[in-house]
Amino acid sequence: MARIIGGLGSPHAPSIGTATDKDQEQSPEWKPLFDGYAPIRQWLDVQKPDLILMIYNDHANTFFFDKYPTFAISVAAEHEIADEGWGKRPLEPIPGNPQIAWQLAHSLVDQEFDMAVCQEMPLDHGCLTPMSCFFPPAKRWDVPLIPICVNVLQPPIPTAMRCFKLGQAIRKAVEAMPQDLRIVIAGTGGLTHQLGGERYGHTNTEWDQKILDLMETDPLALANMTHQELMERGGAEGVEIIMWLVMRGALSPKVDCIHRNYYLPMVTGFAQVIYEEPDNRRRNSGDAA
Amino acid sequence: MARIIGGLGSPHAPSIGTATDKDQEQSPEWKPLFDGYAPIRQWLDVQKPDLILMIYNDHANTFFFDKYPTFAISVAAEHEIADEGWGKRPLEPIPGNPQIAWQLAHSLVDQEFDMAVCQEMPLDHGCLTPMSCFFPPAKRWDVPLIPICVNVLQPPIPTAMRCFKLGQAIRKAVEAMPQDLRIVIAGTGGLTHQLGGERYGHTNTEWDQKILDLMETDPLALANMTHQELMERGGAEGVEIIMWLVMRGALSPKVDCIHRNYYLPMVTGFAQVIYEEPDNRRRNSGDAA
Amino acid sequence: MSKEHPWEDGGEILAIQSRQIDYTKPLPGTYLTTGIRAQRGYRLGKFCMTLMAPDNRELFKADAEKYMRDFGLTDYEKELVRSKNWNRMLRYGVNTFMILKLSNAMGVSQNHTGAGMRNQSYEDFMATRNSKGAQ
Amino acid sequence: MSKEHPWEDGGEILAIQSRQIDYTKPLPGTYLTTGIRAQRGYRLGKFCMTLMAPDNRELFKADAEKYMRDFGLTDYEKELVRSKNWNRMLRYGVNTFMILKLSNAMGVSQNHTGAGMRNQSYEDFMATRNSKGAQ
Ligand SMILES: [Fe+3]
Ligand SMILES: [Fe+3]
Repeated sequence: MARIIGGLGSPHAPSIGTATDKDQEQSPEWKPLFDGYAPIRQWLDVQKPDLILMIYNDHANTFFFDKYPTFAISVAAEHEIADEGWGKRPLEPIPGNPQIAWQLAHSLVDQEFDMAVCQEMPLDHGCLTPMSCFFPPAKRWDVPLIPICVNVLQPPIPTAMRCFKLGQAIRKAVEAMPQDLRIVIAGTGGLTHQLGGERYGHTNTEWDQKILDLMETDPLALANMTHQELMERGGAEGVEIIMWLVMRGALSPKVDCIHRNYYLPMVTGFAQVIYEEPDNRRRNSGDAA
Repeated sequence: MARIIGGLGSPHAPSIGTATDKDQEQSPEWKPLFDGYAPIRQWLDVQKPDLILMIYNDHANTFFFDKYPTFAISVAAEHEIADEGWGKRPLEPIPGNPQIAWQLAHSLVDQEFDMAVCQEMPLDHGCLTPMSCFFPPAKRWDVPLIPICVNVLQPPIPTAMRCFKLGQAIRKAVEAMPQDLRIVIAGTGGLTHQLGGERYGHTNTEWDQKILDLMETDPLALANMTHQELMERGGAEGVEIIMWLVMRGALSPKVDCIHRNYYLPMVTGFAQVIYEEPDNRRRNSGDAA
Repeated sequence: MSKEHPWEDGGEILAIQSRQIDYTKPLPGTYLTTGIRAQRGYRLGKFCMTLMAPDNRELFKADAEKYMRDFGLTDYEKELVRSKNWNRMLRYGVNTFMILKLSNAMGVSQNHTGAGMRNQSYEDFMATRNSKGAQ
Repeated sequence: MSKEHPWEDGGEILAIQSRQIDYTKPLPGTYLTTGIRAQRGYRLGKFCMTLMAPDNRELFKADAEKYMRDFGLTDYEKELVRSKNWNRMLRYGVNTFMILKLSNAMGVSQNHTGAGMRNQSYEDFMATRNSKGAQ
């Protein structure tokens, strides 16, 4: 049986990808962020998952408002690197897993999630930044990727609760798969930021810490918040944390938070987490039968 | 308050549009079909609705499988005529109603329907055939259109029940609108047909009549059927009747079927219906206060 | 069954579990494009889509071989197009509505395409219909 | 308030009812693009999207006026682009992420764009940040 072994949280700002590509991960300004990826890289190294489900948002690079989906899933065998207007990142295309992705798409649509199903999905920084942070050059691309894209760009965007339920539906779908797969799900984006209007650069560290507390121990409190509340506290783009709720919804009510990091250098509250499934911890420590 | 005054059912085969454009509506072969539109044209003439919600499917003319949505709604001010590969039909672009459409999109996404929201949606025969049948040349285009597109082309397609629930959500959305609007909703496509494989040309009149009975009096019986059952009886493309279920879901449990027509000339069971809302009948006959 | 092309005999089982469609019991004479079949047929389907543009149809009609080569079809795919064997295309993974764009560009009407899929002559197929005019 | 362009002062109320966002109480300094605002800004947003292609950026840099004319921007839209007044563009209905494509093509970095939106000099804006390097 396939199962989800844990969830990751990660920012996805394009500046982080640039720091990686320019070999600045250890510069004084970036070190506090990339130190937060060390435990994630190590955990992935030990866990060796078979697949990453990446919950991310496009920033009008793959989709435009002529036809903007609420939720989209890639069933592609390979994902091109998108050119966002400043040249492609020097990354190889990232392999997908069509067989699992088609199964997932069927299961989600059967469960009344109205996914756009994509046989081609070039990826922008929303997905590429976390991928290049999770997997340093020597590890690219050992683990295939299924990207799931969420509209956070232009209302109407899905409610926080709908995102949490999507996570629950993903877990159901995974647990019905006969294959013996160990899957990691990642939520990306946020935390606090706003990139448009006089309120550009709004930050809120207190709220960011509260998000991280609730995400771990009481995600339904977040899922019950309106976009208005989330945007008021966390900025217009801070609403991206609904993508973390998809990840959280796919995990057990009680998770082991084995890593949490926070850094706010410029305009965005960057946070990383590892939530391990209790079941996975038991198996690894030999407690399970 | 806005309200839905009734539902229409209509086939959407491209050959019907061609017959209209070639002035063959009264030819011996086509008359039995177009006679079925006479009561619809008359009803629309009398009712003078403010808006048509058209539930239709694209046939890979507006969307391709690179990014195929399960449900899409147009918020465009105007809809171009698509060129499907044999030249555009000689029709003017069809006006939309962006204000109502954006409101509808917000309400549907709030109600957990994951719509793709489209600011440009060229229309193919799935929508154009019923539009040109509902509105003869002198009436084009008096009534604006909001097209809602359903994937019936490539699985995973939405369940029949999901489509019925979409109709219910549309009704809720409409009834929450403060504007005084009288809205007609139309389901299109079907009935029995299959256009691919050795089973090309499969027809099933008995099943078509049963669909029409159930659609009127027991739509949940249809909504509970699997795609497999629908395709087995009605052919692979016969699954299009899930779009009629969206229309039916938007109406009252009990409707007045004031028109029903059936004709099977070649490969598709063509059916037309008018389901009037009981409330609307009462108002018009002067029974209502 | 062709070992090299296991989909050719039409008995391919798609590895998808669904509450809606039992992919282990495919409807006879019916080839739903999804899963591995949709993946396999994607390039050829995209090729068919290009034939919606009038200029492309002219190029295709003028020199089909060059047009197919320029698009980058595989030899197998080129052969499929040449064969006008619509059912083989469906089994390969080309969606019905892509095939109708291709057959249109090849000058074959929908019901001729359908008769071919049924392995019938056009006349024999039309004899099974209620009305020959309303097509 | 400009009568001709009622959105200019930023107090525009979008006629949308939603459980999620109270459009009658817009967040200060925040312009969500949806409804009539998204409709109004659509053409200019599409224009910004063309600037993702390197060739188009070169054309735009070489002769912005010609590029805007060829695309078919209105006089008002051309003036908006020339003004580099990002907040006015947001109010008009251009989504933040479209604006970042335009400002990039105009050689303005994200944080310079942001400082402009805040009506601050770049230096004043940077002085409010924790780390100047990680941008
Ligand atoms: Fe983002
Ligand atoms: Fe159809």
